[in-house]
Amino acid sequence: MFKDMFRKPKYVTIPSVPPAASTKQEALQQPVSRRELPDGLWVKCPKCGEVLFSKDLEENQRVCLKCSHHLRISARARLEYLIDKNSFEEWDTELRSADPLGFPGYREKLAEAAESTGMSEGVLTGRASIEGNQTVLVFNESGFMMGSMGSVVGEKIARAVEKALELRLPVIIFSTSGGARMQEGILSLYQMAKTSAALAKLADAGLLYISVLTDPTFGGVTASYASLGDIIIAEPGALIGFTGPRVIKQTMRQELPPGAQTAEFNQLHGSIDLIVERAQMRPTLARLLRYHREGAKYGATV
Amino acid sequence: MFKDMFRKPKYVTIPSVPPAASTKQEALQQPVSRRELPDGLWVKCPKCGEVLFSKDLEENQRVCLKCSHHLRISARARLEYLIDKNSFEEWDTELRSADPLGFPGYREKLAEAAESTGMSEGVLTGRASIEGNQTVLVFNESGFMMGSMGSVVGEKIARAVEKALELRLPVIIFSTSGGARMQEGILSLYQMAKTSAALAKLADAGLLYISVLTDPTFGGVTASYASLGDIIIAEPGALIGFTGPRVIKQTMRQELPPGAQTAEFNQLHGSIDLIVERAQMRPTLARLLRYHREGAKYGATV
Amino acid sequence: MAQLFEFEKPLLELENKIAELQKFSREKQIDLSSEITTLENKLEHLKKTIYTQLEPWQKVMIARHPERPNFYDYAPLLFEDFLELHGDRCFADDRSVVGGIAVFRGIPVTVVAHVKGKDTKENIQRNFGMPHPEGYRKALRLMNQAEKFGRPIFTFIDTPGAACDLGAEERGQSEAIARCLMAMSGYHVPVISTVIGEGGSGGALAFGVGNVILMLENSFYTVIAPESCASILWKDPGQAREAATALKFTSQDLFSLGIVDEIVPEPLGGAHRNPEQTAEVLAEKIDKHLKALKAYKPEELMERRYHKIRSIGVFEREILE
Amino acid sequence: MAQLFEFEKPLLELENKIAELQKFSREKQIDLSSEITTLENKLEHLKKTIYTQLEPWQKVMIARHPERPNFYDYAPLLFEDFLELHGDRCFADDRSVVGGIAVFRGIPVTVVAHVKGKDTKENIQRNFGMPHPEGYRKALRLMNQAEKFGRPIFTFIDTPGAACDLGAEERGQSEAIARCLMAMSGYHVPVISTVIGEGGSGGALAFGVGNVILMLENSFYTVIAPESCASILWKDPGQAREAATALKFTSQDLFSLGIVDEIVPEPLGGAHRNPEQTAEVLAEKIDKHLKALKAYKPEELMERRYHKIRSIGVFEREILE
Ligand SMILES: [Zn+2]
Ligand SMILES: [Zn+2]
Repeated sequence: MFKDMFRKPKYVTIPSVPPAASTKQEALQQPVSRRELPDGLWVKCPKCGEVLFSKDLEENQRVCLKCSHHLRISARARLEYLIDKNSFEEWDTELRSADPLGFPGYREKLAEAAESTGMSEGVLTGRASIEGNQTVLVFNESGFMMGSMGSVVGEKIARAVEKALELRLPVIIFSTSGGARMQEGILSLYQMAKTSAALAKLADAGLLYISVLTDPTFGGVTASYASLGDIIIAEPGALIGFTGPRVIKQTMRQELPPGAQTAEFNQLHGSIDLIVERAQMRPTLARLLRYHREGAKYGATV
Repeated sequence: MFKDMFRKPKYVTIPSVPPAASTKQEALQQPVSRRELPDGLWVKCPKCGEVLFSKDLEENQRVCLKCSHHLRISARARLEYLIDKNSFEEWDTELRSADPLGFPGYREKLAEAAESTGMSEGVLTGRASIEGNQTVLVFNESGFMMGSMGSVVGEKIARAVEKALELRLPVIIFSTSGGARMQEGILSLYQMAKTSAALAKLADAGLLYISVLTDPTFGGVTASYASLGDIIIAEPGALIGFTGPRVIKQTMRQELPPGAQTAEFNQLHGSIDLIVERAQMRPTLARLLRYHREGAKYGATV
Repeated sequence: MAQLFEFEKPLLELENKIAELQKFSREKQIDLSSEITTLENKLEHLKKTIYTQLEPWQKVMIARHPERPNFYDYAPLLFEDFLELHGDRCFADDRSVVGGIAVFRGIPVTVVAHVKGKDTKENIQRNFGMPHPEGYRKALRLMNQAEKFGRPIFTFIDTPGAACDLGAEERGQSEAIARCLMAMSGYHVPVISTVIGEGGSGGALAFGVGNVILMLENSFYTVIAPESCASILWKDPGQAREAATALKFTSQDLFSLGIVDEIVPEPLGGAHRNPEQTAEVLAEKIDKHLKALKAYKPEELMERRYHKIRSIGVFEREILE
Repeated sequence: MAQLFEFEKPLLELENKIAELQKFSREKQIDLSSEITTLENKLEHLKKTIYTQLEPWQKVMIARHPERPNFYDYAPLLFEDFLELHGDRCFADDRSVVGGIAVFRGIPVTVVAHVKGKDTKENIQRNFGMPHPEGYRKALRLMNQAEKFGRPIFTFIDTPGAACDLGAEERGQSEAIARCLMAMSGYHVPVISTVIGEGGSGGALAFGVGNVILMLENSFYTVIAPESCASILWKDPGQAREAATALKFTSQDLFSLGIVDEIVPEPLGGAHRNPEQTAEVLAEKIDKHLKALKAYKPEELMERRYHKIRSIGVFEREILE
């Protein structure tokens, strides 16, 4: 179904996922994507090797019950864990990647990604409330071509930020990405500038932007919107950087020290405000949103 | 004469140096202070040991003819070398240090400093032109209690900056100082805040501030106005830092690497825009003033 | 019990004597209550005599007392909520400077503070409360955000001074301090600075450009450490006691000089005798000043702060004939 | 003579043949002028054929030519005056980024450029033109000053990409690049960005948020180096040539995609054949665009730049039933 879509030249029509307003409810009742539900009932922790009952793992927000390793998680599952029930209004679901360079294999990769994630692109945008605090929300989807940023990802983020400006709402972006999407060449590169420019306008308007870095966040995404938060949060152990560890190893011709490019390493080096466990993400974000609520401002209490 | 002045309780009167408008000419005809003219005709370079004919040395702006070492120089001599002839209008010559803490030996030290430098305090402020470019100028005098900053130094600088704001002129400050003046306690410390606050207003008004660091500049002066230049220039080899080398050595219990805290070291570490030899200071400053002249602005040429 | 200084020994002797009498009275079933009351009154009188007549050097000792409450001790007492934020976004997270967002009587505020360690290990982590450039830059980043979001800024000063090592010089310690001074002077939000322990030179001043400057009674705030002053002046750090007097750096001195707006009284014997009480009094003072500052518009807050700082300094004017 | 690439060899052969004939004609006093003219015409024709039909990979080779002029070569040709300024005021002076104030046709402008070295020693100094965080921060500092003083900003892009070592990661390379992007989008002065050689990924883009984006004819500007692209895509860096074609990164490609406003023609064979001529053409183009930008007020310059950047991207819209 998705494959068909990408073969058609310009405007295509698909009736099902992602949902128009009417199917929103349904989408929310599907807390985790196919990808995350293993075939069996057991999942092996990629860090400590513990074999976990998959229902327990899901209930623990995919944090290993033995070693607290934060397993990767889909955009929709994260949304679920985070927001007030049924409060999500999704935006710009109709945008689809084109293949502007005619890049070898790109349309096939898009179709595969859509198929395996059930998403139309590598980002989910919209508004929702967290403990009653309205906010604009953006989630990268690591399963969609490694969460890479092409024209659609950039456009959806820029639109979400501009919408936040219009609504005078804060913005929270959960990043996970391999970087700019090579298959759209220079167009992908300039999405870094585009998202950063939109965030500059948000900052000028005095609105809050919280960036949450999750495993892994690299390249053009780290070097644009992900690093521009008024407050930058990371999940424990998340790998975060510009250049990937393999390339650094090759260039420096030496092993990286243990723990290099983890959230903890980044915090030590001043890049990150807070490391927050997944279970604490919702209350922490709610707390920050409350601190920055217009009514909470000093001037407003006079 | 100066000693008498400092013993009087509040308002004192001295008729001579520093000059009122009428004696300006005379002051300018005295290019170097007593301190710098050695008793004999020969001066030994403190760096290379070369014995130099003092007239040659003065003609070379007190830069060693053999090793190019920049010897220390009085505020008035520096003014001479720098400005268009007779263009200096000195400001706030009537301010004198009090002894607000009743600090042991302070009044005597002030009197000695006045006596040996022929200056009323450790700073000279006013306006002048450099190659035809009007500018506000400030010079620390290292001979006056090591150029330390007490209430008068802070006040004169703040006034000069405020005057620049009023006249919409750039400001150039030549620093040389051991830091805040201990004998005025907390009042000296807050001169750092005072001068920085005045410079914040200047920056807000879009006016240029050039800071020139000369040997030595340390402590509270480096940690306030001296480090706030839009452009920061240093003389070659000048020692510049916050903490003096002796204290660092004691604390770190190790020798400093050769060249630590020199202008060159500071430039390598990103603190300094330009290292400019004394002979090139006038043309370089003129060039920078021209770049920033209101009429030279892009908008102004429309 | 808290570590005692030499000048506190007479109190200890008296306390011990009272305890002895009480024990004796209990064990032997002899009524000594009138003797004990007399001694207790005497103790109370002696305490007042000693603690209200402390000379500057004794205040230095109290301000540097290893058990003196630091910002982390006060935070839960002053604020309903405090979320620490980290990093200068450039080089490191300096542990000698702590900052974040706190809720003070319902109002979110940005706080920035020096923090010394409580033991050797923590002191090494926190460089004995002496910030590196990244500490000032973290503070600056957080204060700039307070300005952006219209939050009042509370700073808490407690440092022997700026770091004195080569790394601090290499990374532009001077510039980092100067930028704090410049930025703080321009904020449009209320800035309330409180010296809670040691206020040592430029490292302390970096957080000291407040609309209101408060000092805990036994804190001090100085252009130079008394030991260094004595070294320079008399080539003898042993004369720190004399330097402490000469430098006029106690809360009373700074109040007289017009730098400090109000002194925050401490419990007899110092803040460490009763951190809760100290925090309570401090909170009241801060609340009072914050409320008073509400009378001013953002632009006025900035201008008033400028004029406060601008007018610091004492000098004479020569009358030219 | 400049180092020659494989695809330039036929030209060399022809040039040699002409030289031989000339020598022969001179030595033997035989008139071969018509043969020589024929060959010269053929050479001219061949040059045009080769250089106007370069495939992307050949342009990469020219853009990376060791003798390709860098910013330092152009500066004296483009500007009446150039004063280099140093340092990020925080950590270091990064030599892979050069910036300062220049005078362009009477107007002071701020310039920021990547600079590669001309030999191994200089390349080590300049990290092969790959900036560390302090390079972007120096540029940001200088560009912020341009904004303050109302000076136009000219950037010159010439880098294989951002530094890829642990130090760059530790000191926040990502943040430094992102800050450049954010700040550049908000300036109220004209920003003209020119790709003069390699435009490699984020390190290049950091200086690429211009009102006008120009590219020298044989430069390229890419999201990823062709070698890395080939490695990822085909597990074979040897297929860089194919990747170079697939990535659509030549000046003509970027012009077609609407990213680049104008292509700056180079002398036949590349800028290194005649830096003076290249600079002259570039100066004319810059002058033209700078003059055109004078039509806009500061606020408009900012908004137009925003909309230029904002509108980059190609996508489809699904029509929901
Ligand atoms: Zn595990
Ligand atoms: Zn010499």
